[in-house]
Amino acid sequence: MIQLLRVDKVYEGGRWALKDINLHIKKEEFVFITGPSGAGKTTILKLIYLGDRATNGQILLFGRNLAILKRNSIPFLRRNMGVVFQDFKLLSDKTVFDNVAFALRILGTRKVELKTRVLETLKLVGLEKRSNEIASMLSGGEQQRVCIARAVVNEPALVLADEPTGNLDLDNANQVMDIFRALNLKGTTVVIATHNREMIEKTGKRTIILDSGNMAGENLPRQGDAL
Amino acid sequence: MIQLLRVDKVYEGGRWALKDINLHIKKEEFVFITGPSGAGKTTILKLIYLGDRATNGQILLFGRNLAILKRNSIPFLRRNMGVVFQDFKLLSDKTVFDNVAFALRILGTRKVELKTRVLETLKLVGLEKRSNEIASMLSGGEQQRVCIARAVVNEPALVLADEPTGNLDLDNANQVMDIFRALNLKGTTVVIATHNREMIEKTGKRTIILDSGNMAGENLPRQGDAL
Amino acid sequence: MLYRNLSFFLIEALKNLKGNFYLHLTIILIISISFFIFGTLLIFDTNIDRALSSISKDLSLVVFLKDDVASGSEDFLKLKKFLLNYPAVKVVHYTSRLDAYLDFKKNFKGYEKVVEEIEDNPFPSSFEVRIKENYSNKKELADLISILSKWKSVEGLSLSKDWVNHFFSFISLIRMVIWLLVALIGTGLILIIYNGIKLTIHSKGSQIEIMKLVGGTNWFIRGQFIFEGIIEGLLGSGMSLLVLYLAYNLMFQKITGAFSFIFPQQAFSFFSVNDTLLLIGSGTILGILGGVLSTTKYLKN
Amino acid sequence: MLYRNLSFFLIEALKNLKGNFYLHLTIILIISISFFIFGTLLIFDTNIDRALSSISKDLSLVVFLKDDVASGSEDFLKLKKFLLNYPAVKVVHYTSRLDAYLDFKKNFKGYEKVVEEIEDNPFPSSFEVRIKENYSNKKELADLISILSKWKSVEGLSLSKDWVNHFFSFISLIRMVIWLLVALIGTGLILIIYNGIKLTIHSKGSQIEIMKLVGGTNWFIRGQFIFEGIIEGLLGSGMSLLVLYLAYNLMFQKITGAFSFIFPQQAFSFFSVNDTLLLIGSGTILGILGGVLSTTKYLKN
Ligand SMILES: Nc1ncnc2c1ncn2[C@@H]1O[C@H](COP(=O)(O)OP(=O)(O)OP(=O)(O)O)[C@@H](O)[C@H]1O
Ligand SMILES: Nc1ncnc2c1ncn2[C@@H]1O[C@H](COP(=O)(O)OP(=O)(O)OP(=O)(O)O)[C@@H](O)[C@H]1O
Ligand SMILES: [Mg+2]
Ligand SMILES: [Mg+2]
Repeated sequence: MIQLLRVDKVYEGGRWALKDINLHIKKEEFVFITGPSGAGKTTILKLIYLGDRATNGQILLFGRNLAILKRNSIPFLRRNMGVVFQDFKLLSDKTVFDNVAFALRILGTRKVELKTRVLETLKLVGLEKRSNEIASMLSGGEQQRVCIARAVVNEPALVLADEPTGNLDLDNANQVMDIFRALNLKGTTVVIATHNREMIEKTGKRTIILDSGNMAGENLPRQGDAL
Repeated sequence: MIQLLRVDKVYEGGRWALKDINLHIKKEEFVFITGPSGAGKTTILKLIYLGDRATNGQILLFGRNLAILKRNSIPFLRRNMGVVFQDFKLLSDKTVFDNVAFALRILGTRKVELKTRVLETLKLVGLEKRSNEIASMLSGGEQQRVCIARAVVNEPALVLADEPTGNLDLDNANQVMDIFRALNLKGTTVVIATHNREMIEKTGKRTIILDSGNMAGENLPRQGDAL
Repeated sequence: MLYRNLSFFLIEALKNLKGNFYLHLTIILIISISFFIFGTLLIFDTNIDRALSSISKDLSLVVFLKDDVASGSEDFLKLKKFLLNYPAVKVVHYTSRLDAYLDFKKNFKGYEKVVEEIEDNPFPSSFEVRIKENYSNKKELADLISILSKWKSVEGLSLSKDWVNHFFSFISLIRMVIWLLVALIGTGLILIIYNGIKLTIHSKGSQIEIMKLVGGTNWFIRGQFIFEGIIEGLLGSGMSLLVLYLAYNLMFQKITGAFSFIFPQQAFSFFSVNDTLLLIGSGTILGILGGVLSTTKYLKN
Repeated sequence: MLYRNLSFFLIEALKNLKGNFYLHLTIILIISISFFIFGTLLIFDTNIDRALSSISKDLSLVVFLKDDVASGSEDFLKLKKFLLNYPAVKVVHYTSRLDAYLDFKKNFKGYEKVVEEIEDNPFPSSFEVRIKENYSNKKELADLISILSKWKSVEGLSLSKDWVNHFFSFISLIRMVIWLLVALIGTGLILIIYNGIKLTIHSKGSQIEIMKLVGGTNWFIRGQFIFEGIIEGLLGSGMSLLVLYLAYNLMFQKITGAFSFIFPQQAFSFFSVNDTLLLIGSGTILGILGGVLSTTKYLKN
């Protein structure tokens, strides 16, 4: 599904955010990426959803080489992924409903189906009663959940989530993890970047550890769990 | 130091964010406010730093009644507080240094002293080498630490921190908590809103629990600890 | 799906217009004022141009008669007949001594007293002879002047192009200033619009960014901004034409009055329907271009 | 502390200008173009106004002489002396028949052939008599006309206000259009600037918000925005004056040529130093106002 081969990322200004990263994430896998602040977690996800290009190395995604991918193929690739951004990236003057619906509208989903699915997904994150409120008026945790709803509403083949529970209490965090696990069981590949050790340990999935842009280690999934 | 008497907050649109809150935080106290997403944590802090006014009830701060405070006194009141915002609120096109220095510039601090203090504070949060980078280019956790540095750089009488470790790994989070504790020992009152139970338990301070805008309970500080 | 998208775009465009009210009001006003200035200058210039092309052909010769030539006398009739039959002559208009006196009184308000205290009427009677265009440079005209200057009832001649001449150089000065203004304002407007678009980009940049990250294609994202542009362009050009038309109607009396006094054969007119449609059309195109350009930068990568 | 703040404001203002380049370029361009339009119209209007106030006083009387009156003859000298001594007369200028013929040739380009083929010179010699201003409505003038119309060497008289009259009504039309433009553009500009400021607020809103939350006083926050405004106003008005001056110099030949042909006693001139300073001053004030207003809304609560 996702393959990183000797990937470097050097930002303008010369900061090495990633150094020689080799990584293979299989289809239907559930993977955590962890590491201290500034380790490069967000950067790895960014390279995968094509928010930026790698400085060196190859990235294969859905069997395509991102380094040579044409610009106008990007939107179609992205439609197969749902991304939860660390800073949410909600359309701040639109309603909760419109934010989540956008991911379906670009697919040309019919009005009735669109409405049903958006409301169903909002229910999953506990925001079904808030659908007509303006996104920027929600609390931090509520915004984060809208972002999660948008990422999963079209049941994508790949979900990338960056610190998806950073603003959530334990109950809400568990609920969100349940959503990801359920999707994963239905066949979605899930990659979560987080610093939350508790969550990682509880879930017991494969975990990739970064430090200052280097691969610092890897914990294999607990026995008895799926991939 | 801070007294809330029968405080309600109803947002436009009719949402009750706080209902009949009574709260007394003493000078030099260290208090956590916790509760699930949307409970009203951010709203309480907002009322204290005068980002909004209470719908009903009285709030006393530094011995002044916020309900009748004149507008042009607000800036001077705020200079005695450092606030860590849940969404950081950094000046995104300014450098890390300028962001932290702003809190000192408005006080008219001299250039040399200003520079020393800003760099010292950045060192505390582990960003002394990043002072000339543009704030928006930092990682999520790094931005959060800049925000913390700005809140404490002028050693205010009161620090309000909203989810200050939501984007930080354990080491960095501990470091930040150490900073708050050290300030507290020097006499600063600290109020932290967080959903992080682990951190609350480890610190063992007085904790106020909110739920859907109501006071849902209160844990007193562990024995042997200061206030 | 196309219909679904179009109606979505329109709705989003209207929401954007409402949400970012001042930005869009400013853009509409800029478009509108530009069109207003261009419109005024164009109306003015077209009218003057048309009037000039008619007036410049009207070379006329004034033949002053001796005081003792009465208007029905043999000599008078002979001269009139000669003038009317002369090949280069287009129209002949007679002004009697009394007419000349009254004309003078009318044209020289404030000098009535002067004239009234003059005992004899000092103004001669005259024929104003308008020359056919294609004769203005020919031998017939020279001959006519020659003959007339020797005619015994004729006291003097005057080729009445005097004020017209001054007038022409003045008008050409005015038109030069107008076109200087148009050229410079035009350049400036292109810069303003270009930068206004860059500004729009900045204000819309994060929205566009997010839509792209969620998988929107370029044209899907552009859709609503193009609709926004169209609405802005239509409103902008429409408003300017409306104001222009109202101003025109309000000032109609004064403008046409002053205008017809100078160019009696020429009515002062507003844009034709075609021109109006053209202006509104170019407003719309400007809007579409704005929408496309403003999104292009953020859609690049 | 004041000095420290001022230099901080200036530096921040410059950083803002650089950071938000297109926003500020647009604002500067809008200010600049407004000033340019106003400047052009003002220069034009002032010059015309000045010229008109001089020309309207120049009522002149043309006294045509009979063909047989030679320029040195007794009658000629007597008439000249009479005119020079007459109380209402200011200046007397003689045009011989040959001069009149040459003048005609010069003024009627394209008709030289016509004139050359005329055998006798048809143009009479004349005295142009300029009347003193304060006499233009008095009995002396009427008397003068009376006397001259009976004078035996005089063939005719003409009060040369004919073309000036047409000219006046045309100029008043032009000036009406100019002031209409100024009024409407002015209104529009106030709207644009007002909305431009609202726009600035939106783009700066979050920054202002944050500065306030960190404890900045209103005037501390305003500081840098006011400096921004001053820089914008200075650049805007300065640029427009520069362009105007360049245009003026570039077109100088043509403009002054056309202008002096119509108003021979009047030189076409640019703004005075005072006016220039006034314009730049008002640009600066506009900028300060913009800076203050644009921050006021966010500073309210
Ligand atoms: N746009 C950028 N320009 C320059 N440097 C950047 C940019 N984005 C990130 N960096 C730097 O690259 C490094 C890795 O950043 P990244 O955001 O991937 O960290 P992270 O692991 O997500 O950290 P966090 O847990 O704090 O979110 C950091 O040092 C950061 O400062
Ligand atoms: N500006 C606003 N307008 C309307 N409603 C608001 C506004 N800000 C917050 N709310 C609502 O008030 C309630 C309390 O919000 P608040 O931000 O205080 O929650 P919180 O405890 O900080 O939650 P979180 O842990 O998610 O940050 C929420 O339901 C939220 O949607
Ligand atoms: Mg990150
Ligand atoms: Mg909150």
